[in-house]
Amino acid sequence: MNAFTLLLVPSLASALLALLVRPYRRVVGWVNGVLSLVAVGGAIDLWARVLSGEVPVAGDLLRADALSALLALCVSGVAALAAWLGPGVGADDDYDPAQARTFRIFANLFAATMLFAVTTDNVGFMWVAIEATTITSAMLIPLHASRASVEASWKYILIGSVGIALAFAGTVIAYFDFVSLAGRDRLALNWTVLRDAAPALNPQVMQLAFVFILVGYGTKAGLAPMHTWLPDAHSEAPAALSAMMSGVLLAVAMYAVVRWQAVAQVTIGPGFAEDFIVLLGLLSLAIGALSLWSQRNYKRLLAYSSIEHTGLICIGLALGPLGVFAAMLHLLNHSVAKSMMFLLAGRVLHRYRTAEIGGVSGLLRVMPWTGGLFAAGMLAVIGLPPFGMFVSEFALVRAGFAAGRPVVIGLVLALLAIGFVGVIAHLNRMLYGPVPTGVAVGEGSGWALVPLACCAVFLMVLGLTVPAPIDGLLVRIAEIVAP
Amino acid sequence: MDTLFAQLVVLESSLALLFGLGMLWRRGVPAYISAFLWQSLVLAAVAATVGYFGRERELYLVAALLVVVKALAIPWLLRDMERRFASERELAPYVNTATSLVLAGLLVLFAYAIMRPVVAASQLPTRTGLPLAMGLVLVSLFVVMSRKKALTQVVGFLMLENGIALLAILGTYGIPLIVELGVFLDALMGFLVMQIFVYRIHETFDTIDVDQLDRLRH
Amino acid sequence: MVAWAVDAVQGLVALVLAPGVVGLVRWLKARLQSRRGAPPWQPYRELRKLFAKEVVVSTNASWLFRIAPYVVFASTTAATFLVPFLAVPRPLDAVGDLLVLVYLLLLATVFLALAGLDPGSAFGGMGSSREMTVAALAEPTIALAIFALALSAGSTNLGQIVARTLADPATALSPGHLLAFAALFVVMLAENGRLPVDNPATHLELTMIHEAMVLEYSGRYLALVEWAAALKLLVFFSLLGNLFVPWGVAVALTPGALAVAAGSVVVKFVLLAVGIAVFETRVAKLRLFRVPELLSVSFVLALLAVTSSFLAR
Amino acid sequence: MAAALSPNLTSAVFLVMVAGYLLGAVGSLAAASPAVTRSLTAAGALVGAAAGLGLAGMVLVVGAPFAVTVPELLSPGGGLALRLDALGAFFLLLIGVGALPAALYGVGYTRAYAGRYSLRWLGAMLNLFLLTMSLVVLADNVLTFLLMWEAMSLTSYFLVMTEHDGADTAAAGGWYLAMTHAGLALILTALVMLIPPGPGSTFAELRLTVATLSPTTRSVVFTLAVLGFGSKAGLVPLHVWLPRAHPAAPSHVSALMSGVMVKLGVYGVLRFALDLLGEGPVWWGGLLIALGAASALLGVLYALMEDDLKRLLAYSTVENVGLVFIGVGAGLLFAALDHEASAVLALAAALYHALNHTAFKSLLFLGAGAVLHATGNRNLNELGGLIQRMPWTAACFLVGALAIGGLPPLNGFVSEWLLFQSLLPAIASSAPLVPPLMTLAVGALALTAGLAAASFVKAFGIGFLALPRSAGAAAAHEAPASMRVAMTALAGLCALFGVGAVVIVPRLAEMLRGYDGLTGQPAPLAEGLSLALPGAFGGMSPPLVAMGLVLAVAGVWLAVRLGGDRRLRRGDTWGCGRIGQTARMEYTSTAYAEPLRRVFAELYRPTEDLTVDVHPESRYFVQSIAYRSEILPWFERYLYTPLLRGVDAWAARAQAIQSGSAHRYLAYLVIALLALLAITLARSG
Repeated sequence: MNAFTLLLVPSLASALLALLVRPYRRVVGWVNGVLSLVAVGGAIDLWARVLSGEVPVAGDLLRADALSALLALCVSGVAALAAWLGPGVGADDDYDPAQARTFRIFANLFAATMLFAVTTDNVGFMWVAIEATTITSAMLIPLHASRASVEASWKYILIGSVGIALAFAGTVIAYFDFVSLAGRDRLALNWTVLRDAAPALNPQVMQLAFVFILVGYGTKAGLAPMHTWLPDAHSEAPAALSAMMSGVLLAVAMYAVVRWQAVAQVTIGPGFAEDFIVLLGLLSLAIGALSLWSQRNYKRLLAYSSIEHTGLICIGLALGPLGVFAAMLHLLNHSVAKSMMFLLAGRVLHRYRTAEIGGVSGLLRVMPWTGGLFAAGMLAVIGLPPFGMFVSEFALVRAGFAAGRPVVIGLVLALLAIGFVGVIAHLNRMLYGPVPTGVAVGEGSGWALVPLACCAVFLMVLGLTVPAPIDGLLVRIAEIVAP
Repeated sequence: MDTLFAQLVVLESSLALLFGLGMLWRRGVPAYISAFLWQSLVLAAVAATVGYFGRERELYLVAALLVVVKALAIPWLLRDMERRFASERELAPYVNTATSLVLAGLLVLFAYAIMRPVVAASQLPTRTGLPLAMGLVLVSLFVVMSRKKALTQVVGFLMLENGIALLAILGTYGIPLIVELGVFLDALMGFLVMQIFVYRIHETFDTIDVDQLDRLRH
Repeated sequence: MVAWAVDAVQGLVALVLAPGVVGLVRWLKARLQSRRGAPPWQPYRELRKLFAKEVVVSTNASWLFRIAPYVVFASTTAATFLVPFLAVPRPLDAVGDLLVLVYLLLLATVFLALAGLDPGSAFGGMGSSREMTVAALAEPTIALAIFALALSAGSTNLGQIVARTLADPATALSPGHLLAFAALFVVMLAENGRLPVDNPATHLELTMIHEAMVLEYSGRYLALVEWAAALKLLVFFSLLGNLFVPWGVAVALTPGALAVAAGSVVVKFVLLAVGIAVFETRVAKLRLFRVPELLSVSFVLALLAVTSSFLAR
Repeated sequence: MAAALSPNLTSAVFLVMVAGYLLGAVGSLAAASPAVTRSLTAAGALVGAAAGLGLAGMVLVVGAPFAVTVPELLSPGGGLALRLDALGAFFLLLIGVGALPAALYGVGYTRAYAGRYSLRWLGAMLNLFLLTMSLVVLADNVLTFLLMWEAMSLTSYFLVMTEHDGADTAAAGGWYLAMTHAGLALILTALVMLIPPGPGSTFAELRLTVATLSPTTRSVVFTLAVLGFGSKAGLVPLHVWLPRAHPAAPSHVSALMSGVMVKLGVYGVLRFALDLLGEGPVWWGGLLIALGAASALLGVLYALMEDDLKRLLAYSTVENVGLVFIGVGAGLLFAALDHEASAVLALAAALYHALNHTAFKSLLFLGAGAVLHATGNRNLNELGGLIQRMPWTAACFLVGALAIGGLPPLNGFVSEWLLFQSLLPAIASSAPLVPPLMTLAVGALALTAGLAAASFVKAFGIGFLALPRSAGAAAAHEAPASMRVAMTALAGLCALFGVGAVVIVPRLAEMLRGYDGLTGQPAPLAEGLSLALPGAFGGMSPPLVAMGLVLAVAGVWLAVRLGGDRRLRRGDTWGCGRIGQTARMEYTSTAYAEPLRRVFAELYRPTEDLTVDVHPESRYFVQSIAYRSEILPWFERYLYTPLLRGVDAWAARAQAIQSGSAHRYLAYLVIALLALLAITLARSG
């Protein structure tokens, strides 16, 4: 019963359960929810162990340091949200039992692969797990068979697979670098081994490897210009899935980039990796922010906002230890805020039947609580004070100046301002204004809002202070990534 | 001894690259499938050669897997799909054949340039094949990018995986077995999912021309 | 204690003298236009008549219309008390300086403008709008003229300016002073509704500025407003007279010096009245939208006055 | 005495303030009926504001120290650090002066909101707005300041959006939040540039690092701060949001925003110029004076042309902020030229005008709110005759109008007099280029004063006097008690601040001691009842002037009452013999401003269209005349529209990337890979 069983087993079990047990749909739904909470418990236990200084290891396959603990918590948390608020649980959502069963199977597999990716020590298996996430999530995008969702899923699987293949090429080249130095070794692909051998590795080869890895995992993280699959996939997928994808899949891909950055920084020395990371980060921030400006579909608006914030996190990684602290805090904030927003967008879509911003007005009057949380989430996403993003953006700007990159920070602030103005104009139109005809007023299934309200409160807490356990975790991550 | 081993490996790698270039030249889908089949066989041969000369027992297992999965199973599935959509000949690709072959040549040259430090750092006899492997990777990227039909894009993607496998075998005499198996399983699963999607595209759009898939804009 | 007494007397004398000065100007203009004209003390008769007449107030007007004359008269009187007629330095200097004086006159103008609007007649609105336009455009000229004087005198206190100019007469002829005098002369014409800007004797409602605002007043209210207008003219006369040509103003509070001062003040007022009368008979009324050009000329004069005074330092 | 007031007393008052506001916010959210909500909102705000005033008084009058740090909160920024120094205390006082009447006023004003808008949300946001404003002046480290600053903007955005079904409220809200966020980006950069490499970022540490910074960096920081805080204060050209946002908010919120929030922009600039950045070059003062003069002049010129009462008041806020910045600029200029006494005078004049503006602008906005509450209309062309129907509101509005017009004996006159006097020694200074700049500044100041008087004669005259021009105005009724009490209190304050200048101004000068090299021997600014200025440039005694005026009016009234005739008869207004005076014969506000529109035609570039439709039978009988005149919005057309169009172009280009073709997407990926590989190749050489 090592630290990882509580984390990995529940999602696999519920996937299996959903696969085998076709009748008793409601019971399976409840068991699925409970198991997802067990996974969250496992993540918290892992977190507590890491905080107490221990580095839990299971054979030479699984290893969890601070970075893994943070990601594990994010993934399991969002997976639990998706389990409780996804298709097949609410009475009136528009998914038939078969679709709900498919969702439950693949969503749990999706969560399992992500958890495995962040807790494995072997970079090879990390690649296999992330490739598996592509496969499992691709199956769910066309849950509602429509021309748009098929198109979105095809582009997702094609671009995702091509991108991830390049990452494997990078992994192979890095492994070659190790082999040509210390000969073949069974544990060569373990991250700890690679990191210890890093100073002696050949810098030019590692540069080549890191380029492939950055482009590969960058595609999965939605960094520009490899981001093109993201808006289509997130706007066509079911709300719960896009919450998981936008919230944590991008974070897991960034986790892979961070792992390799830690190795590459030591081998190649400062400057090389940071410059490329800042370049791609700025590009994604620019494309994300500018696309928010005249966007007409609110789910795509949230998708582009994910691209923008992933770009921000990416820039943070290149700004030294302070930057990594800010980036990881921003990653945590973004996961919580974006998954909450997509789930709320799902409710709005269910009520208004249209994803067009023009079609939604008087949201505060139609669904006061959902509207209020939607507004709070939107304000959190654009970095307004009571919420955590403001503090992490401040820390990022401060790290930027400390790392001596004022021009980059100037660009970042300008682009964030553009994104801010874009979102505000749309938010105004959605929240206020007359109630459109044929839209029922009233909250509907209210209990689903409780977890989302908890997310909003968590964001507000992160806005006012960074609690000691999270602060401790983030400081440890900064030590790992940028010693 | 090593010179024979090195020459044999370079011969087989260049054969694999030639089959990749063959895809750019031919127009019909059956030709694509047969090119992929032969390429997988050559790749299995490379694995066996390195296994024999480099005394790596595991590579024999890899070679066997390559033959069974990539030379037999996948081409059979591909032919089955091809029969289903026989009516759709591959339309003129985005780039006409002459320019795409010139571009492929340039990509191989570029591969040589970027692999120079890798070849320098490697002491293995198979190091001369590495640029060819990278060339195959870049060419297959170009193929995926420029084909119009979903089916041909899938074959291009499979060719990309072959290129990377070749790179792995030449560079490191094969990555640790467990990981190799995981990669193989992923490749297979990926192909199956793509296959499902091709069928679904055919159902909803009743064509597999990816150009029709452009409704999701800005 | 004597100083306070002299100040009070000064103020009261000015109060009494004001209608006479206006009567003198009208009489001189009549003579220049070869008319017999009413005698200079005619305004006193008008005031006595008006104080005895019954007041007719418009039905639309509110309480503001009825207290406005008192405020206008009071603020103009306060301004008069600040101006040094006979002796310098004066205890009232500590109470207010040249800026305060200007603002008191602006207070009177504002209340008059509001009273013009209250009855709701088109003429009152027109007069009030034009009066406020002229007053607003005259402000910068007054401020810069005051600053020109203050720079050479080292303070905006009226008493100090007169004393300093008395101390070294050379400054009186300095370019700063002369330009400031010219600027203030134009402002006087604008503020008091004299000819080039506004015709005090006109009966055509559409051409009036000052008269249009007081069209609705009658009886004792009209008396107060007319008297206040006369006082305002006197204040400007004394500004032009004593600040720029201070000779004769008593420095010591001896009866002899005061007598000389009184004499010199009367002479200055007569001279200024003649100057105004001659100027008004020679010049025709400007079209309303040429008045801002006149005021911008005076602004440039004041600007040059200030620049010459700080260049000369 | 300072030692007697131990720190925990000030902390206690601070806690009462925070508790008051928070309970007000929570109470109004939780309250059941609208009436309870309104009273709880007011109660919370009143307690909080009173405690704020108390705290400010303790720090200002007695100099009791107040500083508290909560390390757990806002840990990335070094904890929540609060400290109240003299400068902060003055602005806290200012917040109290603005908040008390506004809170009381809100009780009566928001009764009409019961059905249409959410009273709970309005009450909560009002209390949080006041709390965050108070904490902005208390903040003592970078993150606390930025957090409270942006929270203030957010809460005020929600207040602006209260009447969300208003025609242009959404646009106003959008403009407002966009501009303040842009301002925040500038302030964030300015502050972060001063943060030392170490972990802490309190203002004390910032002051230490400033010594190590090069003059150019300090100038860059200063310019960023002026632009950032200038956008909140409404300095031209960053003022465009102010005439949109303030009128859209409920009137007591507009009073708070115009009267108080705008001053925090001034506080920000002062915190940088006086406290953080230390001694600066001459051009810093020059820049502020230039911006101030431009804002003053353009603000009043646009106020003149406004027919909407609240927009007129908003533009006049831009003007008065310009006046304050002229004073601040003059202060900085003198500090750079080492004329200590003049520097203190100019800064004291600026702060005094800021305080006065809070009093009379809040009064005017509350008055406008009462008019809107009674007639449902803000357009001056449809008001009139309110002095008979709303005598109390009219009287208070008149006091406010006279004060803002700078007329004796009220506070506006005294602060304008002080501003003139503080600019005078500059003209006499020997530094190059300063005298001509100052002369133009004095010219601009004087023209602004004149035009302000004209615009408020128009506002009061057309708005309140003569006959009502619409049914709404005719049916007007006096404002409820709470609104009247608030307005009367503010009117009293206007008179009190005017007469009390003799006490207030020296206290302000005393308070500025110790900032940025102003530590010289303090020259007393007041002797006995009159303000005596250093270098004896001029003297004036506000109490005596006021007393003189009152005595004169009473004396004249008595004299006429005793001597002359007392008969009075009502009759028709003279209309050249035409019987039956109607409201349509009165001057409208557009007509009133027409002469000045013609005079400043170069700036306004008015476009006039006159449509006369004639009686069908004969050409000579006119049925109706419609006259519309538009003035050219310079800033919107030549500064903001091109900016927005530029961003639109870039946004279109960014969206062209998502063209829908899978092949192009793959091409982007491959090109990115090849590009990065090429760069690696080039760099490794």
